[in-house]
Amino acid sequence: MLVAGVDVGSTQTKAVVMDERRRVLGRSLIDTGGIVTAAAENAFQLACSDAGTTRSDVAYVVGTGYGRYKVTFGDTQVTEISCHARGGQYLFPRTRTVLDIGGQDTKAIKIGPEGQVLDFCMNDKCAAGTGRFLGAAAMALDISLGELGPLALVARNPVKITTTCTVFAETEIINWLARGKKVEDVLMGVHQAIATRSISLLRRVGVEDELTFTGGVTRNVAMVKILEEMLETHLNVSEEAHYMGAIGASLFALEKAMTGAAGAVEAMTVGARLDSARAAVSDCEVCPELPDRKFRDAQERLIQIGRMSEAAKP
Amino acid sequence: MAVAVRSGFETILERCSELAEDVTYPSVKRWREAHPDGHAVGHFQVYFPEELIHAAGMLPVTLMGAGSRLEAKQADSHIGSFICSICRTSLELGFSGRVGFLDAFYTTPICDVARNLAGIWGRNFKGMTAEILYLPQNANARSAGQYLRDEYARVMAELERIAGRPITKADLRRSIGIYNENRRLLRELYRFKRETPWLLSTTEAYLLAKVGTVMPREEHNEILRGALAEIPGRGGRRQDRVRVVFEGGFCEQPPLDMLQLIEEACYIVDDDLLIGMRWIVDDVPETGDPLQALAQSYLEHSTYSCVQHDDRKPKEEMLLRRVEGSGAEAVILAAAKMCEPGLDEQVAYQKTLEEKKIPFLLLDFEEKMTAFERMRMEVETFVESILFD
Amino acid sequence: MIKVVGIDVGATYTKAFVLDEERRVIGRSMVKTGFNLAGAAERGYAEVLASAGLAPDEVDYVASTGYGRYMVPMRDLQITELTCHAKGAFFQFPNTRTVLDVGGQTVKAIKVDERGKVRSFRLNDKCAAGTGAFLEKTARYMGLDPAEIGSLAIVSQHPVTISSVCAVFAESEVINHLTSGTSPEDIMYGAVLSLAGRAHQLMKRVGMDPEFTFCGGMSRNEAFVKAIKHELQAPVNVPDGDLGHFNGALGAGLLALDRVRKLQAAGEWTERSRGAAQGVVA
Amino acid sequence: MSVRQASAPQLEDEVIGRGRRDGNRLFKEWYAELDAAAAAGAPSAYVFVMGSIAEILKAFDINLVFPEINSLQMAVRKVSLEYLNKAEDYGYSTDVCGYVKADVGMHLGGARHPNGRIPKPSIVVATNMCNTYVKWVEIWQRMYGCKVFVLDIPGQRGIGWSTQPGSEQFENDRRYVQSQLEELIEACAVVTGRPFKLQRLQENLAHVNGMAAAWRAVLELNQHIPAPFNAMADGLTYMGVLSAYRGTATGARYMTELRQEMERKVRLGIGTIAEERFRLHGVGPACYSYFRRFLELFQDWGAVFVNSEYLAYAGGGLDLGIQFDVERPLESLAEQLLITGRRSMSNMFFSQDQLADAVRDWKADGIVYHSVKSCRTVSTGMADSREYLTRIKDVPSLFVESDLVDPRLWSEAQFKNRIDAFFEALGGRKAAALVAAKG
Repeated sequence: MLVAGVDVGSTQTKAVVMDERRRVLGRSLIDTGGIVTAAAENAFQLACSDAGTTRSDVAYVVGTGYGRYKVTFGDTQVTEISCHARGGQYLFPRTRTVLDIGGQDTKAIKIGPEGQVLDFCMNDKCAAGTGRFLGAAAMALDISLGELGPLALVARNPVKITTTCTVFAETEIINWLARGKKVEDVLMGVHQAIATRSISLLRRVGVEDELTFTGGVTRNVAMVKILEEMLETHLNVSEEAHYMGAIGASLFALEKAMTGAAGAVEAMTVGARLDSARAAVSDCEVCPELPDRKFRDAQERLIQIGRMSEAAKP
Repeated sequence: MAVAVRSGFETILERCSELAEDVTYPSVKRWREAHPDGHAVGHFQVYFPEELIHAAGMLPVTLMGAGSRLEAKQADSHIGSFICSICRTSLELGFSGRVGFLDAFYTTPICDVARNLAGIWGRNFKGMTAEILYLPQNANARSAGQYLRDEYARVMAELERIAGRPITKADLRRSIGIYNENRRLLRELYRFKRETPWLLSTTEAYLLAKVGTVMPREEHNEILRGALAEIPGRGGRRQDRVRVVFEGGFCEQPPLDMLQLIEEACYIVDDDLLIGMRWIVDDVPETGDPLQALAQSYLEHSTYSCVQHDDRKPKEEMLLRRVEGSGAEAVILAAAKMCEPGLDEQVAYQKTLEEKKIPFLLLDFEEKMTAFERMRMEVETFVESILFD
Repeated sequence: MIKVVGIDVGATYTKAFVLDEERRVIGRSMVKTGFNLAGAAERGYAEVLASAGLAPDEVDYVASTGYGRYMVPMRDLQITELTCHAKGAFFQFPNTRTVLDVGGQTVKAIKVDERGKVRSFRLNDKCAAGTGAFLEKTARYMGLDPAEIGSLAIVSQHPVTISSVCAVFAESEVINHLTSGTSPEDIMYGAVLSLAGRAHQLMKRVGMDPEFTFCGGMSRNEAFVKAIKHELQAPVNVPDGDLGHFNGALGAGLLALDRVRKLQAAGEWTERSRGAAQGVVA
Repeated sequence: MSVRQASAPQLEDEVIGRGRRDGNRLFKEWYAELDAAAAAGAPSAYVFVMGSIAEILKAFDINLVFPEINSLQMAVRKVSLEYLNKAEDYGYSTDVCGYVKADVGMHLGGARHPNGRIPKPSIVVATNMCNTYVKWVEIWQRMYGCKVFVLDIPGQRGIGWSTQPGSEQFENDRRYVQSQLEELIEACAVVTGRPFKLQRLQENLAHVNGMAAAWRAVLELNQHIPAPFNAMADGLTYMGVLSAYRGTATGARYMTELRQEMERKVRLGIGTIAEERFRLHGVGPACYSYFRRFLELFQDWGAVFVNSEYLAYAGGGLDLGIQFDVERPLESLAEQLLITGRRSMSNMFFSQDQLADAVRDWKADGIVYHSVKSCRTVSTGMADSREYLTRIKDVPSLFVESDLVDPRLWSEAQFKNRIDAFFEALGGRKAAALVAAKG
């Protein structure tokens, strides 16, 4: 039996096809671009053909990432936080902390032995200090993302990047260069800024070995090195790091498909089933949106439920 | 290349800037080494009756953040993203072990953040007393004086416990005397800024004053006496610059670069930098009940700040007095990012200055800021708008 | 005949004007700034002299502005772009009381008095959501060339609301709109409107009075001009052609002329004093 | 007025839903009274939910205006942004408390509130429980030149420092507060031109006693599974009544009837949602500009807020079931102000332990920390207290940031993502616990 995970990120969409023995058979990675639903479709399609199969053979699909609700063909959705935790544990079974530096947010996740999320933290209201920061730098310096890391590593006296806004990072970079700073020193400053912010997130959940680093930025040698130096610990980095979310999603898909006592997944789909009950919330004056009638019906329904449960009592 | 001959003033100033801006607190460490059984007690901005600490033979140290010299690596994960920088870096001083030499840390209820800071401090740095000195928030209450005296007595008892020795009335009076002189010398310093700003820049005056927050006042008094003696003989001629008052409800300290870029275009003839050191505006009586005297001076003979509510001191009127008193022609109103009291006050000041047709410039700053292009442009434009005709 | 140069070293372009004492523009140049500001100034200066057919020693006074104003070796005086924009806008539209300048990185609202003197001013807060960069990001994200923004957005019928505070998060908002089938022009104009709204707030904060004059890079974006007019519910002066773009250089040139006149009036105007002046600042 | 005349359509079981029905009506009546007061120019006091001193002010028949509630109402009515913009155009920074700005915006617009006109203040009374109160009152002082009274309530000085009545330290502070109360009484007499009637004060205190006892019981009834009310949703109505009707017969009766309603719901096993899967403890207020959405994001997962710290703080400390000694009214009032006041403003010294107990007693599965930019009183130490609680007590928790009135700080995608992940994790925990239980 085959399952799939589709991770629709803000910049890239990844898909993975997996068999019941948890082996990754096919994978794909494409730019998300403007039409998210299409991106999800294509990524899934490509992963299937990469696995030498057709989508009809895929029993269950879990969508994750920012565009997870745009995976219209998916059977259910799971947040990338849970997925990265699962994925991290799958690739490095002794993982206890996961750091994911993504395109528009950075996540620090504390996980248990089965890869269950114990605690997590994400960057706040703006994209400062996320992977996008590097993109901005690359754009400002007009060099490719791939060159960033190696170049930063030769820095002698890194500058201090203080701007909080990713877009203004470009201006600050230009200012530093205008003031005659070396490109590598500016770049190192950018890397350090991101690392510092990521670590303060990690500290919120508490850094516990082993630490697994996921997301596209894992390919940046400088970032890995800086993080390891600042944290004084080794980072697990995998070739698959990019697919971590999709792998996690397919692992959930597998659980769901082989629906055992997978309580986790049970609880996960609660949301869908409860939507009907939403109206039942006894609402209040401060919330003018719920008319009295609706409220009364809701109460009546709740009273019925109450009666039933009362009757059920011995 | 010939070594430039450096004046006595420059030597003094250099020492001050080294000690005042160093977040490893070398002067405090040196003091601890010289006093193996000594104790150091830290307090947060704005005002604290250091006489109490001093009288117990302990070293008072003011914690006022660390500007851009220390990154809040650990503190950031303990504090929401909407909190001012001085609170972060002050906490970081604790987390990074830089102020491990403190036996106690006091905050006062100047704002919601400072009030909560004591709790956070106590939860994280066990073994260090973390307390709030509850300065009265109702300065106009009949019983405020009595209450404050009692509160000082309470703090004094705690300080006696830490010092392991009683504080006698004589001790207190001696300390009050030393602090009175310190305040007199600081007033002298400000007289120079007001009357001959070309002889003493605000950056210089600031460093000369700030160094007092990390050393015993006796030493500080010597430094100030030395500096004051040198100032009149300094070179420098009066230039055509705008005379401004620099008002910012400074709890969080502006970066030196900010002071300097303002001074490149203006003379700052008065300000409320380190206002806590100058909170009491004339000598505290060295007779009678010293605690009563300190309490009375805090309430009755004090300047103003956005963190104190006192119906007798409408802040905008106090600002106008500061402007007149210093013969300033314009005002630069600063406020620290995320600082509720400062930002609220800024609006009131702004409206009054508009009414009185006194030119002013609004600047938002953060102690940790390092890019000043934009601020330089704002200040230059402001000056151009006054000078260009 | 006095000739002065106003040179505006901006983040992206360096613009220069030569003015004669009749305040006539007798030469102009525009070069990319790049990283080397002094170099850009040199090139801009050389080109503007060439376009006016002048030799360096025929120039009497040079005023520099823009964020590279201190990097102009041949300047006699540097002036901030706010003062220059006010001056330039006032010169072009003498009834101007409030100037709005929207550039790639900063938005400036300037209130001027009846003599074109800066009374009060405000800059956008430190977030790109309030600047032209916000539009460029949005455009790039939809695979559009920033240059197309104006012509595209102008045809929008039902603009969407973009509420995001962060220019980067705005992207996820844009995704949602695109996937829900909103047309690019409506999204683009939505972004333009949100930017115009922020600019309007800035103007309110300087206590704006009519007439309004709109300059800076964005003043050439027809959609943005439309949005600003809509926001203000009032007519807005917009410099013709690229004058909006050269407004800073123009202002610098005009202030340079004023300066020369002042020096002449004070009887301090001699070639020597000028050389000396240059010596002082250079 | 009688609480019996119901406005909304009757339920088959008329006790159930009464709290909401009557709460709404009382709230409307209260705003109507304020509107009338504004028209008549009757004496009015601006006060705050933490330490309104209603007991004394109502003894002078002064109308109470709660600016915090006004601002909150602007948010839930989805109009806060226009008021915020007004205040920001006037000069207030984006970093200033949104409650303050929404209120300033309203006053700049002639004190017209979506719920009706708001009377101008004859006197404003603030405590120091939130330092921003003190800056806020200075704004009205400048606007209206009204009498300002800052009641200073010295907070707890340090960890493990709590003092009890009788101790010398406590008595010093009590004397200070009490003498201020006497000054407040004089001020009210001057402002209203009415004499102080001790008996009225005693009556008011007695009403608060009744209200507090019932309210405490109501809160404790929520320890049942399923919880009879949602502390974040319904709680807000109750809190409104707690503040607006503090020290009145109406308020006391309302709470007693609310208690009856909750007792009945508990007896019938009626919850607030079809299937109560998760029980949450809330720390910090909700995001009122997107209130319904905020609640739904949790309810979609079958989660109910069974308790909320906000109910304690913004409820004026009545959750402690405080009982005044009406025989020594001022002394007793000063005592209770110190006790309840410290529990709110000094919570950074002990919040983590208080929370741990609440989580245990209300059988909560986790804590939701909502840090709001506007309110630094609640938000400053939140991350730290959370860090401590997760580390030491292993209580699952979610940390989200936005604001209570500023819609610009809300991003649903961000919120949903974090909330979903939180419940996925909680679900995992529960499942694991189930498996473990099965053995």
